[in-house]
Amino acid sequence: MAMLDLADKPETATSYAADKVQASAADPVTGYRTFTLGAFRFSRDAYFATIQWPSHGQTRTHAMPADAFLRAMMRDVAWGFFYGWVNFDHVFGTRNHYGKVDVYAGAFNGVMKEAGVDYTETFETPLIMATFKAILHDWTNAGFDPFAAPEETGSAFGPKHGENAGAIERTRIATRRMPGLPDDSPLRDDLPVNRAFLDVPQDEPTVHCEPGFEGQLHAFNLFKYLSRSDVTWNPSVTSVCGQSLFCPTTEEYILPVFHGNDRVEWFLQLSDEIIWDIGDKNTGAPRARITMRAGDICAMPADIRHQGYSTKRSMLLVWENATPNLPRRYESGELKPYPVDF
Amino acid sequence: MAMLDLADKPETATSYAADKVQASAADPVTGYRTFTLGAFRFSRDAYFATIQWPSHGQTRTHAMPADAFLRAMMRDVAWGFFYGWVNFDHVFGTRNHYGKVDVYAGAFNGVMKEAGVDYTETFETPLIMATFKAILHDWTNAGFDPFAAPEETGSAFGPKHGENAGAIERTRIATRRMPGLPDDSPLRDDLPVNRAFLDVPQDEPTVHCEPGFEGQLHAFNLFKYLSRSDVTWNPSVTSVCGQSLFCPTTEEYILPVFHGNDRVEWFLQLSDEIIWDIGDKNTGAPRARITMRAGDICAMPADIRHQGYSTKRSMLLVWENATPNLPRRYESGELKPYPVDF
Amino acid sequence: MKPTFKTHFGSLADYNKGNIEVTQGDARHYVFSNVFEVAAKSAPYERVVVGKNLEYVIETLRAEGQSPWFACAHDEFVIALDGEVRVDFVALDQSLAQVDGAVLTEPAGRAMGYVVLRQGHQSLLPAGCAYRFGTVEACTLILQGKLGALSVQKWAEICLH
Amino acid sequence: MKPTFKTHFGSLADYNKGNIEVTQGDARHYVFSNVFEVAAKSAPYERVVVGKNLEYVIETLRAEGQSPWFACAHDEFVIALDGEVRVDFVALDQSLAQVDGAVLTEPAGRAMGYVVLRQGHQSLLPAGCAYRFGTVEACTLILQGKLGALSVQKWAEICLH
Ligand SMILES: [Fe+3]
Ligand SMILES: [Fe+3]
Repeated sequence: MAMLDLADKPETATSYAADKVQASAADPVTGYRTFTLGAFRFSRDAYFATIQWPSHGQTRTHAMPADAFLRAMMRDVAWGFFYGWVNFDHVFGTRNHYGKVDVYAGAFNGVMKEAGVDYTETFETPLIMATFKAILHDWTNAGFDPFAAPEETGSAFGPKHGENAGAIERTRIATRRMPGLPDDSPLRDDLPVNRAFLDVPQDEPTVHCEPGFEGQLHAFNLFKYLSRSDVTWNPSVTSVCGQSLFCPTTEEYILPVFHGNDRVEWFLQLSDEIIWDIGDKNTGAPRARITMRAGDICAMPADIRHQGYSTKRSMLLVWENATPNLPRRYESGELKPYPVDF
Repeated sequence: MAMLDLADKPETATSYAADKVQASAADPVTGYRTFTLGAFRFSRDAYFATIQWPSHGQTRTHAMPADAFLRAMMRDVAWGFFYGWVNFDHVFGTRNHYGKVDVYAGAFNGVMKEAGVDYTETFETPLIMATFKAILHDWTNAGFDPFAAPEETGSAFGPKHGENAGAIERTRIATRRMPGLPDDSPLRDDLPVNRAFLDVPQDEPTVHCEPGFEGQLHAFNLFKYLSRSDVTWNPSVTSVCGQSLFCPTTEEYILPVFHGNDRVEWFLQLSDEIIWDIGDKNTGAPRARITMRAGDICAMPADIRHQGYSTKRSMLLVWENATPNLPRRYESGELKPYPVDF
Repeated sequence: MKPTFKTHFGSLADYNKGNIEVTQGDARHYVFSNVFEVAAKSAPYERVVVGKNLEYVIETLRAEGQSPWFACAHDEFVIALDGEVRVDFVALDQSLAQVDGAVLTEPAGRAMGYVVLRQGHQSLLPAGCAYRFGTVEACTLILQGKLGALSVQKWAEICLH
Repeated sequence: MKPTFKTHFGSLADYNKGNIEVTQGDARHYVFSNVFEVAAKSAPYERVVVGKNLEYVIETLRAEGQSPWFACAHDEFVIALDGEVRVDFVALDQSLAQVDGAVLTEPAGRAMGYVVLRQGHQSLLPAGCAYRFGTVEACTLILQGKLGALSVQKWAEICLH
């Protein structure tokens, strides 16, 4: 259903394309492997992840700090390539075609695109998923959790030392209707409350069912549930109304990607404050800066990319729409990029 | 003489404008003070430095991760605002007019400039120096050294805890001719060799003077001197030929600023490798990516901005030209932005 | 040093609306409102649409006193943002017409029970049931559902532009 | 884990030139060469300009055997990049014409002494003295000075474009 719910499926994807992952031997100095995916080459060293691609017979190169790269790739993998564009930064990213995925460099950077030094290649989802997971496993050192806020994890830098499969392999059970219902995703009562949410009440709603209606009413404490999230910038579904998905998440520091959606997405700020930098989806040129505080709700139009900043860990309700064929309907102009005319 | 040599003068500048620094009381939650400089407002919290400025009656806002902001501001202060433009990132920065300094937001960002949401204000050098130093002092926590490579220092994040005046107040003696000469800047024999340069030979050249010529010949081991640098991305002068200054420096991780020079600058890579991202000076649009390895030399034209990446700590010889009135000669078109026609 | 954090939730009486700094384009396209402000300025139990994605909506309601009975042919969900609300449920004897969104009803059927929600609590409003809200003190609800006959759209009034 | 670092210096025999990936503009504007490559392909003690900033230059020389005597009216500086070189100095009896850059000379005056530079060592070449280089094995020098009669500019030959 929702791309968000693919989070529990990569294992499968990895297993059936794992034999196709192209990896070098570990570098004798840094300890890291180099990976190739089509014409893309991915390498890392003590500080940087480096991406190379061909352009007009030349090799083009782009580097990102390894921590930023791993945080972005962790989201891309966990989200199953999500909706639309996952920009790791202003140069590199992926675009989901739901079954296939584009990997691009410079293709959504105004100047690089214009200069013709961009490159895009399309891969079957299982192959890119297996490759990205292999990169995550090889490049994530002991003590670094790419899902965690910087204040809550160690450094991603240095030569290869250990691994952190536990952080990378967190799996999630897809929500069908609402967490806590029978045969649905679990609540989070065994997870500890995050240090930034120690003041969030942990009481549960009263649910009283008349005889004969046992189990037909259901309620839970959503804020408690969110206060126990052990990851940042990683939405998960908490209610499903047809194709309408409430996907709340807890946010701290910087959203590791610039998300360019292929549909309209909405944000409802449940607690604290997030600042959003909004850029043009195709070129990255700045469009707006939006400050959202508790109770604020706004739309992310289908023609922008967005990156959020949250200093105090905050609760954000992301509202997605999983209606089939939306990308085509927005691209064709049938649907306007913004949701409401007034 | 060289802006580089102002490094030992900020103390003076600070002292005589220190009473003009506009600072709030410490925030009861974060512990940090908020500063104003003209119409600019600078605040920080656990993760971010936030800059605000007026535009068309609205307040515009820009945030940077606190570590990146402090690394950039440390360079701007240590370099005495350097030559030309010191871009903290794609939005905020300073431009040196040698006696006065512009502070700008968006003025050298193509889209923001075009949209008219940019702002520039000019300050007397002592006032901005005193303010920037006060910000550095208040916002730098114990354990964080803004001059150090990330692998060599602690985190900049969190609420205010302690300070690190020692790191910020490193002073440098200006070099008149060559370090180690009588009445000139000292060598670095008491500093330890950096962990990344442990294999650099520490021998000294043989200097034999005939009777009567004692002290007239002079040589030293430059690589040894550089191997003992305790800072990164901080050039210091090691030879002076008229207005021609050799300013070698050791580099690790990312140059914390995008430097846009008001003249031509040259780089000679002495060891290892640095990658330079080159952008248009006025808009920031990408121009080139230059890989420099030991022995490579190249010019940074006067119409670009540059930011370097060095994974292994490397030795870079920055070559500057302190000839008076160069900014005017380049701006007027008298001098071409690049140094050689061929 | 151990920081202590204060989590800021909004409420009808205490909210601090954010803002948009536009560089290019139209602030209207972000359809920016604040659910507490909307609830504060609306009639009790007016189902004001604050988010719309094709046929799907988020509505905000000021819960104040007793609401009428609502019923809906599909699942809806309610979250109490800033106070206590009781939701009573009735299992309807007759099945509802398959239309989007909630309708008003005079429920005929057996009482299923109730839930009491406080700040941050979320309840399922199951398809085919009638439900009504009741509060002692006014508070803010958000509902996830579909655009229906009771949905009130007054974007120009509520949104930044 | 304690990393061990290997510092890479270049040499006449072992250099690995970088490159330019141009997005907009002309690679020539970066005037990009490699001093070891230039020295390797030049005549011994040819003063090849690899950097020029108005009247100031960086020259690279292949030091090989004995050089002629040079003299200069202003300070110059030499750095040995990849091998051992001896520099002999003579205090000139007569003062030099105030021109930019080095000139060839047959020095008349008293020997001042010498320095022996190895990899990474830098020496002052004081104004008004004569100096000459001598090596057992060829190596690479860079000189900081001014453009003069002996400076050789062959940019198209040495630079990436
Ligand atoms: Fe998004
Ligand atoms: Fe520079």
